[in-house]
Amino acid sequence: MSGALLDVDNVVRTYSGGLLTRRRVTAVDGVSLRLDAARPEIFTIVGESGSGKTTLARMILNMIAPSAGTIRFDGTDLATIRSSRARLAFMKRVQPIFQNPFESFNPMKRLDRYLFATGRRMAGLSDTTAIADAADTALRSVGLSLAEIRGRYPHELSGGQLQRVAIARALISKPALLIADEPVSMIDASLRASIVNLLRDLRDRLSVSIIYITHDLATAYYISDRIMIMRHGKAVEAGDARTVLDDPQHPYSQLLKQSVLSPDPQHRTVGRQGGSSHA
Amino acid sequence: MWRTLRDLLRFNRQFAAGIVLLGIVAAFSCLSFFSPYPPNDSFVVPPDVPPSWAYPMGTTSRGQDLFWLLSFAIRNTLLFGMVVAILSRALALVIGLVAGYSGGLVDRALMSINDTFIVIPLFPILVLFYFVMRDHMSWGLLALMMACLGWAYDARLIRSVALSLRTREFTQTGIFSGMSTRQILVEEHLPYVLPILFSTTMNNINWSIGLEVTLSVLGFTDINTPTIGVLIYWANQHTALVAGIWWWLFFPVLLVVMTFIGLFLLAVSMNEHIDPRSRLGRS
Amino acid sequence: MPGYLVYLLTRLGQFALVVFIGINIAFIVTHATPIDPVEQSIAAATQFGSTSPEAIALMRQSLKELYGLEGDLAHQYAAFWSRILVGNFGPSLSAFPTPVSVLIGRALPWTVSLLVVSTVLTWVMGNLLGGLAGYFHRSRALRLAGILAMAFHPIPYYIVAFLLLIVFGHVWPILPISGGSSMNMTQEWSWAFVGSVVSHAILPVASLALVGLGGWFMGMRALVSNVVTEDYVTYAELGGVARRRILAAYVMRNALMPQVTGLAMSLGAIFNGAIITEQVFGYPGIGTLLVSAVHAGDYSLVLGITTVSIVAVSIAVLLIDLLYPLLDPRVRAR
Amino acid sequence: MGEPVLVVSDLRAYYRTSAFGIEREVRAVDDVSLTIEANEIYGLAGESSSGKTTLIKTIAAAIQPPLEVLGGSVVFNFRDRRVDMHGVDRQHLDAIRWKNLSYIMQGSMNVLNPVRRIRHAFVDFAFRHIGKPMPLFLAVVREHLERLHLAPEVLDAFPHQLSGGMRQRVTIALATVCRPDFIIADEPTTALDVVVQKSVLAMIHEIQRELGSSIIFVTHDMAVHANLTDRLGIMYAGRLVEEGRTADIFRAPRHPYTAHLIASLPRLGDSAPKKGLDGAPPNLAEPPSGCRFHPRCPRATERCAREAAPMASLAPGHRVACFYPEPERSA
Repeated sequence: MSGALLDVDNVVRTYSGGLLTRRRVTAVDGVSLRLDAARPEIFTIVGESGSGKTTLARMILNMIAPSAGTIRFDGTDLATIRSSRARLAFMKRVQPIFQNPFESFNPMKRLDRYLFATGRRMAGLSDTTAIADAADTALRSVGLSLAEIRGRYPHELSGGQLQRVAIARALISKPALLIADEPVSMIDASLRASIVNLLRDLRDRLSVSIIYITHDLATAYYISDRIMIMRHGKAVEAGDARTVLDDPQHPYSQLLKQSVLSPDPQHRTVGRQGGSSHA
Repeated sequence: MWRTLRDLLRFNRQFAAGIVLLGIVAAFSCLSFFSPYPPNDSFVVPPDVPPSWAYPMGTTSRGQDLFWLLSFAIRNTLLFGMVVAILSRALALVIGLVAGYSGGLVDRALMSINDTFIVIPLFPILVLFYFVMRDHMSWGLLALMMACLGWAYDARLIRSVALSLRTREFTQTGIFSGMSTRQILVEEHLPYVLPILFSTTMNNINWSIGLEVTLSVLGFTDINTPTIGVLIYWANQHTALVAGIWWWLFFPVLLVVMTFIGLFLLAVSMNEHIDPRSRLGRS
Repeated sequence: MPGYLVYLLTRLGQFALVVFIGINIAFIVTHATPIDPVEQSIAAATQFGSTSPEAIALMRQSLKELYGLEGDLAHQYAAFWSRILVGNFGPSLSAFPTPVSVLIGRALPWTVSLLVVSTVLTWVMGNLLGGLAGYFHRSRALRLAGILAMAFHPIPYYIVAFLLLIVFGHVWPILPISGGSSMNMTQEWSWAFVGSVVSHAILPVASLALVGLGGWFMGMRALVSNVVTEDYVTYAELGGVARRRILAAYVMRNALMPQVTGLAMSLGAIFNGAIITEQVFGYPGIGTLLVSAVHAGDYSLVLGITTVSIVAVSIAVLLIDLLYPLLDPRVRAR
Repeated sequence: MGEPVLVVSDLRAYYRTSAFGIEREVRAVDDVSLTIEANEIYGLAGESSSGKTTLIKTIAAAIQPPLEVLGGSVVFNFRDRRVDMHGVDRQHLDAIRWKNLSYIMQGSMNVLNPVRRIRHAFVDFAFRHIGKPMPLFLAVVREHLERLHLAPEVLDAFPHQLSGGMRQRVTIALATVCRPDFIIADEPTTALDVVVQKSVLAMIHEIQRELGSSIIFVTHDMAVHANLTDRLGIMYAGRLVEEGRTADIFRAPRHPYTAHLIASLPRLGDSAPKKGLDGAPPNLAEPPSGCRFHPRCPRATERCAREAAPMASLAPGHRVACFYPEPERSA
């Protein structure tokens, strides 16, 4: 089918135990999903630890190969990407954003080094000023500028700023798809909203599709267009985010939704009703 | 780099003490270039003279000025240690980085072989080697042999660092920034491996000098090239201790012990410095 | 497969690999040299006396057999292995016609007991003191111990043994400095003989311990200072658990596990040290035997000792590896 | 209602380090005062580096260099005794630990000794306080586990054989077996999945109600505070900036920082745009002058840059450290 940006078809990933053990762990078990090239969206994969959501993301990023099933990006089967040139061409279009912004950059190196490397190798720029311009443009689209970042080391910036730099770096090659694995879970609450808003903004302004991976249903509700709920490697429910989260059908989705704590003392989901403390 | 060294010298007493000890030893070994006598000439001075102004470290029963002879010996010993260390570092670095960065089956296979080399008692093998080579034994050959046998422990250390670096997120950032594998290994990972490499180098020099001294003392090397071990060998051959020529043993042992402790102090202080976060804390 | 069985098989596999590679190194060392070991041995064996040409020819023939230099390399390799698997290294050349296995069998108990006593003593003392030094890191006495450990540890076994020999043999002669027991005594189970064996073992054990102690001390101190920052130690301290209990069952217990692995990994080096120490003190073990075999040009004995050393050390490592699951429940019950 | 169980007055605790000749002073806790009543769950909220972890370390008298207490006091009024945590020696502290004061730490792998069975943890921590011979003591422990719906067989397990949620339930049982007056809970549900988190919170709530202990519950997760705590203190950059009944704070936060935190909370079923906050929490080695929030504060004036507002009561039981608090909203 044409028009698919990403087509994940029934992928499976198993890990074998040791050399001698027969134990096999199936991390992802027959998951399919499809993103439309014409309609940029935020597609959220929700799951708890061990649900296989991170393994799925790593397969889409072509960091690990599926044990079965195919993943096509822009019509190209990821399994056929072998040469370093093809890999670069793929990475130019699909970029990751990691969970821990403090770990995303080598603490002993300057941040701009990653921006410039991406400009040179991924965006194919050779002129120093062109690279600097591309880095600056990307940084400005996340609310920073090259002047603020040039020559700085990771420990000089806050988690929120670092995550912005990580997003800017991913944007330099003008990718069509970002894979963001728990991008806000390590970020302080006061900075979290602006990163989440930024992702939404990128989808609208730069027409980037985003696969957003999280365990947090509330932010998922806030930014997603579509959602897929995973458990034990399988997709238990998928569809329009509002529809799924407002009225989940699968028992596990229902349990997950019930477990979300409401940030409202008037409607406690745990224990006694609010405000009756000094009785 | 220079700032690190300066800070270490100023604030780390162990490092400073190690540098001072090694500095003395190194300076002394440089004196060999000004020696009035070639190292292998004997009976150029009166034998068995105790330390005096004319002969600061006395003379040997073979009529050699111990001061100048020792300067040659320590130079050869240090050189030996460095040759072994450099050769085995190359092996340890390649095997450690490859095992750590590849992971999986490659890692397991390499580490099995690696653990084997850690466990095997090397001394009998070196003795066997000497036994077969006999008069053809030279210190170059011995250095080569020891380098081939002495990389394993350090390869394991380097591998464990490389293994943890591989799973760090910044490695992935490097990959998705289009950096090549070589670039990632050299520019991203090497800075973490270098301090370990340095401290293992010191330990490895210690190890190889120790074994060389031991083999030489037993006469299991080329006994015509003066090293600290060979010096002690000849002193024992002339029963220097019983004859009361204590200086013939005292000065070589003093010098080599200074070397050992100096190198060890550098390795230990470097180990403390390895945690890169402590380095960042200062900037 | 249960976890322990997997562990067991892995360790057995590693054991087989160590023996295999070790013996191969011995083969390569003896066969990949440009020098003719037969002529080397004859030269060494005949240098101190005139030997008739017939005797030399005979010696050459038997040496060729012994070295396995008959036939092509593959044949030699197979012959090498078959001799080793049977444990037959032929007769000793220097103590002809005593078989090499008898000579080694006579020396091995001395070396094994010296090694076991010194290693156990050193390991236990080093870990105990190092553990205390890591936990009570402000104690002056333990800091001093740390400095001493640092001073002795880097010095090779030979030099330390030699220094002890000078101090207790010449400067302050209170201990026997040579042999495994007094010369004039018959080997029997009497107090006098046992006492003599013990007093003769003091200096060799001490020199092995002086070097080894520092390594375990510093290793344990570093491990403990890491373990004390672990959550379970903090938690026990916040829980008011008795200090001695925390030190023993929480801190030392957990820090000890890597030290057991460390012991297995350093047995080879400790064995080297024992060989050298024996030679310095003329202790009637494998080390002294090895050195005299080299001087006598006794190839079969040297090869036999090398092989037995590799196998013996691997067995000791295997034993420690098999004890490890007793300490670590995570291996036991996976 | 009697005396408060815990009185913290003007507490100051700094990290003082000197490495490579450079002196550093991190003002992790600066002039914090608070009281906690009997039988209440007091929530302590704040981001990373807000000083909340340091504050509870100081309350627990778990002070290790480079952390130093420079001023103020921490006084507990337990059932049977009154303890000034920084004025008594270790023996006194050991006597109250676990009997009067216990802890629940973050539910990571490492709170329980990995090489010992769970049973030993109970013996080590609680045996001396229960004062019964071993078989009877173990019977008490079993009974307590059953009350918390845990199978007594967990006593024979090693920590690695239990799931993360199970380990956390076991530590809660461990922390409550001596029926302490006061429990310090430090992010006890942070590492857990949402389904497990909810049941663990329910367990804490249930046992608190049964024992009547007081709990200081520390977490950065505002939704957890909303569901569990009676009163809430908000820390920012080493200072307490707002304190009040949880319901009041969520309904009408008065400090601009709290107001932002609560407004930006994502809620299921709500996709209205949320505003982010510029800037970053300050470096506590060089905190800003005056109010430490002023560089990021939409309501800040010159005065905020000059002087820090003291905690002041705006309503009964509701204190705020701000010169220009948010207007009160009626319920």
